[in-house]
Amino acid sequence: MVSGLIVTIVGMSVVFLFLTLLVVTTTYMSKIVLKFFPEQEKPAAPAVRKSSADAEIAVAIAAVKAHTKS
Amino acid sequence: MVSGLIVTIVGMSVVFLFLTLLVVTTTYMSKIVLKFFPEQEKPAAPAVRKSSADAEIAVAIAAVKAHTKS
Amino acid sequence: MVSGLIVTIVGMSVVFLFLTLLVVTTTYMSKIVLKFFPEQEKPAAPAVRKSSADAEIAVAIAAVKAHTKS
Amino acid sequence: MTFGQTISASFRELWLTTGIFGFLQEGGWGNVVMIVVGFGLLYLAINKEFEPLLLVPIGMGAILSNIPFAEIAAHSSLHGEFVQGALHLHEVSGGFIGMFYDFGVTSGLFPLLIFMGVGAMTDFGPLLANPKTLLLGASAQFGIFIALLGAVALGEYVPGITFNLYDAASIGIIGGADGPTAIFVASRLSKDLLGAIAVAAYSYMALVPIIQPPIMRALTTKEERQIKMEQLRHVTKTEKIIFPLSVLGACILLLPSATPLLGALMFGNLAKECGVTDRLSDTMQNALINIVTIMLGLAVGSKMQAEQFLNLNTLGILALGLVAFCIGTATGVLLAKLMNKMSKKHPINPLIGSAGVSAVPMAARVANKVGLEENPNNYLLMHAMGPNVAGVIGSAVAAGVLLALVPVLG
Amino acid sequence: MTFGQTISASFRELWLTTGIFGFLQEGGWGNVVMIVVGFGLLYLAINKEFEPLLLVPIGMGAILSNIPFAEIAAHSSLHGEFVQGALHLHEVSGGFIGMFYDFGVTSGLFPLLIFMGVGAMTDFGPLLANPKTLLLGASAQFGIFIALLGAVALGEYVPGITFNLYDAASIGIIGGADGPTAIFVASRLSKDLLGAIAVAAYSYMALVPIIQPPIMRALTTKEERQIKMEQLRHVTKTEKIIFPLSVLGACILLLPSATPLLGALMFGNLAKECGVTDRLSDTMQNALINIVTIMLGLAVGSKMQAEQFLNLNTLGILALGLVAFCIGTATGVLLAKLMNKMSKKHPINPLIGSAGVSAVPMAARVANKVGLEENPNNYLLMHAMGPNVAGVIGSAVAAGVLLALVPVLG
Amino acid sequence: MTFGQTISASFRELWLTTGIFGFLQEGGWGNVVMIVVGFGLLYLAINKEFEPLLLVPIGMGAILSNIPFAEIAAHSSLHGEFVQGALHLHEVSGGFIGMFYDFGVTSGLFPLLIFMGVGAMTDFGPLLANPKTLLLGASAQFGIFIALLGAVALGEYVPGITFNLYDAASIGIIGGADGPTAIFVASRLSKDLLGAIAVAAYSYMALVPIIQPPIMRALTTKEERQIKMEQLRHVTKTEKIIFPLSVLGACILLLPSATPLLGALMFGNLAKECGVTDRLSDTMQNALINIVTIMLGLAVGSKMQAEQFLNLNTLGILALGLVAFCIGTATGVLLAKLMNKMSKKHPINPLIGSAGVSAVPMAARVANKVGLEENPNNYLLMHAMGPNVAGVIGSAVAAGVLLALVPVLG
Ligand code: NA
Ligand code: NA
Ligand code: NA
Repeated sequence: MVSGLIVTIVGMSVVFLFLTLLVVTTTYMSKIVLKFFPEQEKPAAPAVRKSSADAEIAVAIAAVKAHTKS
Repeated sequence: MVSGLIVTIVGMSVVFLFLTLLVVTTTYMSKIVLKFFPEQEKPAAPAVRKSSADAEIAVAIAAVKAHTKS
Repeated sequence: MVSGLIVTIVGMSVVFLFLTLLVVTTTYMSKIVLKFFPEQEKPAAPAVRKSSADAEIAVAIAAVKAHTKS
Repeated sequence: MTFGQTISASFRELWLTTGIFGFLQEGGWGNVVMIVVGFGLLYLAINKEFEPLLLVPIGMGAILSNIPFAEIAAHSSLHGEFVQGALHLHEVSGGFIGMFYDFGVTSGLFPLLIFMGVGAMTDFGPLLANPKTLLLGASAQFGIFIALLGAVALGEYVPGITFNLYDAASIGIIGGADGPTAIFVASRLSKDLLGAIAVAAYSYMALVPIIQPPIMRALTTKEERQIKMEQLRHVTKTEKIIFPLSVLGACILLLPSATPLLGALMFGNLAKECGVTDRLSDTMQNALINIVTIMLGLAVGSKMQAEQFLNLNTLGILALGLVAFCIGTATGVLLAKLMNKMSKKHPINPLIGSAGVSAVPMAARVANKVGLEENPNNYLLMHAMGPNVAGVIGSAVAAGVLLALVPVLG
Repeated sequence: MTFGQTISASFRELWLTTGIFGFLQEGGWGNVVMIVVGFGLLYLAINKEFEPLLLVPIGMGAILSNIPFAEIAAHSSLHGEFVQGALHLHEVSGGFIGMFYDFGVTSGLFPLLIFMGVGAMTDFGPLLANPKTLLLGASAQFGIFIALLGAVALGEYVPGITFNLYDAASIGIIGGADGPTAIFVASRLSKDLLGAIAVAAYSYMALVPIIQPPIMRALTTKEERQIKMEQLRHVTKTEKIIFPLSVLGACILLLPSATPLLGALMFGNLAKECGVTDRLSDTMQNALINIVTIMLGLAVGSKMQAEQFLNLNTLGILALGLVAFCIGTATGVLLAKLMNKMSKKHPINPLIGSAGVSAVPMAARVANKVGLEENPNNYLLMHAMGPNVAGVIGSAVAAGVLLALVPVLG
Repeated sequence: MTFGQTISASFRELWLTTGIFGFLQEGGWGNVVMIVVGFGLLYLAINKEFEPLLLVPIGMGAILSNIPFAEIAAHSSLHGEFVQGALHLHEVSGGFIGMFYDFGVTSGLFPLLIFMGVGAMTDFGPLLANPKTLLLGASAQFGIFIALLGAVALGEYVPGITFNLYDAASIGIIGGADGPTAIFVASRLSKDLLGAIAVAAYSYMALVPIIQPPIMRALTTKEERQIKMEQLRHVTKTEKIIFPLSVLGACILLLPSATPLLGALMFGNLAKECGVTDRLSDTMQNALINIVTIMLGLAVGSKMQAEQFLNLNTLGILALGLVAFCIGTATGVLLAKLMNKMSKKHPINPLIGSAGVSAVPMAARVANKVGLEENPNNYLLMHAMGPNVAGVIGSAVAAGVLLALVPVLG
């Protein structure tokens, strides 16, 4: 019973400490990011292109196919 | 050779008994279902929505995205 | 050091021999194929149908569904 | 023996392998009960749509594993020659569900792969827009520890219930409302209870729309439920990339025992958010998580074997799991009320506190629905997603503490 | 040695690792033959489109496993330290196809996962609309047992052929016209014949359009082939959900030895029909079954190793497999004729009896095609799907009987 | 102890499990460094898009594996009872990344599955249209052997560097510019260096656009870079089907030690080209390769553990890997120049020689880009794809020689 109580007290303390720490770090992280790395006006471009390697493979293959089929 | 014959006789008997049993149970199952759980007139709705959890996730994410991007 | 040199000499020789052999066989293979198995004028058909088993399953299922839903 | 006698002897041999004969042996009734329970889970999953993605495989696992003589959940055996420093394999035997259990569950692998997929499906945006809601995800973990205390008490004072601290911790984690976390912790601390714990965790997650609303209404006033929250700000891609890394960093520094869970979650999330590994993120969210869900569900169901399941302990687990859910919901709501009272500038609708138990995204939807009942224009869904995903982090942290502390104290 | 001598010594060493050198050693000609057979399978799969999804991996497995010195099909070894109650792994070695075989085939895992996917692809609707066709799926299993008898006879009376009852049962199951069932049974009863049995099963399944029509025509009159069947009734979703569960229930009560196969099949089917686990059903039908098909095909091909394959037994298996297919087709058609005579109210076109051998959906298409030849407006496809999927159940039941009975009698 | 004392004792126990405490222990600084390196790899992968599909999992693997006390990369252990000829499993333990490493990397399985997927994504058409370019794929392998010589020299003459012939071969293969080949060879010959070798291989592959152009420009004249090549002829489907089989055939006859790699590659390619196994080819290219990429990346990253990584050897590997890349690029270009001089009829732009190092398709794109700088109408991409895929074959052949020869000589 005693060890159960200990786990409870220590456990909830750690949970709250840890998540409070995350609140603080996340808040500061966001501030820093928004200040120093504000999002560009047009973030559409990176959303369109998928993983670069894929894209390149696709390009290469498409080019090759287009050619060999002509 | 004898054991082969035994396996054959016992085996085909069981196969026919089992599938005959299935004929009977399936026939009765269908009768009961058609009598007590007839299909509703418009079963289109359930066909459209996929697994509910998925749908909810999709809704939630879509809502969030729609918002955070605005 | 000596074994390193040996590996290098033997290794590069084999790489060149092997790929030279491939140049030769590939060239002849292509010549034979182009002579005896020239591509038909309309190779579009096989590109459309996917793996035949799939297609058959799809056909069968579609037919069944079309029917049972009517 | 004549030929006719041999034939009838063969039929008798066959009769000795039937399920009916098996059920009539000692303990066979337990298998019947568990098979019925398995069919019951299928009914709930399919007809009531209670977490079907998990309960269909779990129910099927329970059915298949309780079939007499079929040995579908038999442990794996590796057959071969033992020589100095090696086992040369000839053959692997065992039931197919038993193999999933041995290689995927006892090792902790499957819950972690699920968490990877969950990470790849999670959007931490609402949490980043309102980081305070992390605290709601902390508060809702009270349910875990209250249930743990209850389990210790039951184990000490109720005859027929045998929970020790390891078991109590595994039972408590049901209150985390997070299936993979519960399975991961139970597989580490209390394997024998795994089946009952997993079933309780997923059942109550499925019952969230029934369990939570009365508690939410009882603890809040009409005015509180009508509170309108400020629109969430836009969150940049950079923040979304840095967040999983910073959570992982904090976890490395302070709580390594939670890093398998949070590491897998944040790896999946990073793969999704970084924008250059869409192939991997797509696979984590689809093929990989689905394959593992099938195997994990069957394996968890296979732990619903009569001898291990049909006893007072299981009843205790089901009761405590419900308690844990209710308390987690309540403490989530109560902290939200408190936060609302302390900071007047940014009003918080206390209903979103209930989403802190996790059960993503069901709990957030419930908060939204209860809110709409009072004010049809007050959409809380996005606001509730913050505490909802915070609850996942919160229960992983709680799991980390339990994994670190229980072996020392127990 | 001078440097030049060392160089040429190295080339000599390299020569000792070439395939040409390997083929010239004792028994090396067998590897050459099997590699040629492997290329032959690829030719049939690609050019003739004989079950390419299986024969391409099987052919490639046969080729790769017969390469001298490459050890691609070598059994796995687990290297590490043995301590009290545990093996601490350092390393796993073995050929990659050998690993697939050890972990996926000897354990029975891969055929069951395939069956899960097959279940998720199967529509039992036509069977439910006309349950009598289940009997056609029973009748077509005569092929299994006649071939079994033939194998016992060959084993007793033909020198050089060594079939015992275990082998005979595994050979007979080729007549089930169902690849995974054949592999599952052979991996349980007669591992050494696995390669030949799997190859025979898939080859004859691929040859269904050639093997069946003459038999079908010989056993039916023109009038019978022109019989038009009533349109199948609509089957409700509820029936489709209950059917897999009721088959599983019957199998639990009467034939637990068939529950791994039928349980996997019906789990997959339930996941498809229940409508709330589409994610899982999609994965079973695609990523999972494809991955397993690749690995299973390679592993089956790896059993086509010269020593085990190039003998009279293989010839016997190929001959008996063909016999089993022909007899199964014939008995399916004959029972359909009988049923047609007995019930005048609901006419049955005897051609659909041939679909009872399984080989889904090829056999149903063949029935359809032969029917169209006589009456261009008589589409039998849907009617033939009933016996076709019944044949899958029928051969799983036959497999269950064999798995239960042969170890007792053999 | 009072209750308060017990509580603070528990906090102290928890402190002993924190990462901070772990980092302060002996050798803990090394873990810090490697975690920072891991974050650095994530930065390069995400911000600079250096091979993100591999470097994100590798970076995450490096981070997770260096967390104190978390044991995420711990080797697997199989727990159970040893009886005559069998190990009856009860439990599998170990870190989840450790399991990927044990079962997928030490066995060589994962790189082969990746190669299967690469094969299913590769179009050998440009190579078939111009088979001479195979020689460029041979020439670019000089980098492998020069680096091997360098590694042997470093191992002999530089104190603190301990490379033997096995290590040297594994290091040299970095010059093959082919991740799975490098991992396969290193896992066979030199497991301890696996992490550094894989990281070097993928890093330099990512740096191809930076490393290659200066070398290409230095070795060619402006006129050479402007050479326009003839349009590639159309390649028939039959040629594309026969090509993988003929490469495999040659490899079987002459170099069985390369057949695991080339067999997997050509199996994947055949599945793609044969046109009747699209299901399998789709899965190889997507679900299967992605799942394996995730697991392989994490497992490779887990070999970046402080003790094994932070030493002079790693520096040597990074330096030699760069040398290998540069030399491979140079020898590729030089042979292309030579070929251009010898055959006036079919002009060859020497820039495409650089693509012979593999690094598909990046190196081909680089050749294309450098060509466009001189002549904006000269598209070399398709021409460079020939040597590019030839480079994959070339390094697999070189790997085969090393695997056959090094154990004899080392
Ligand atoms: Na939670
Ligand atoms: Na059958
Ligand atoms: Na290369």
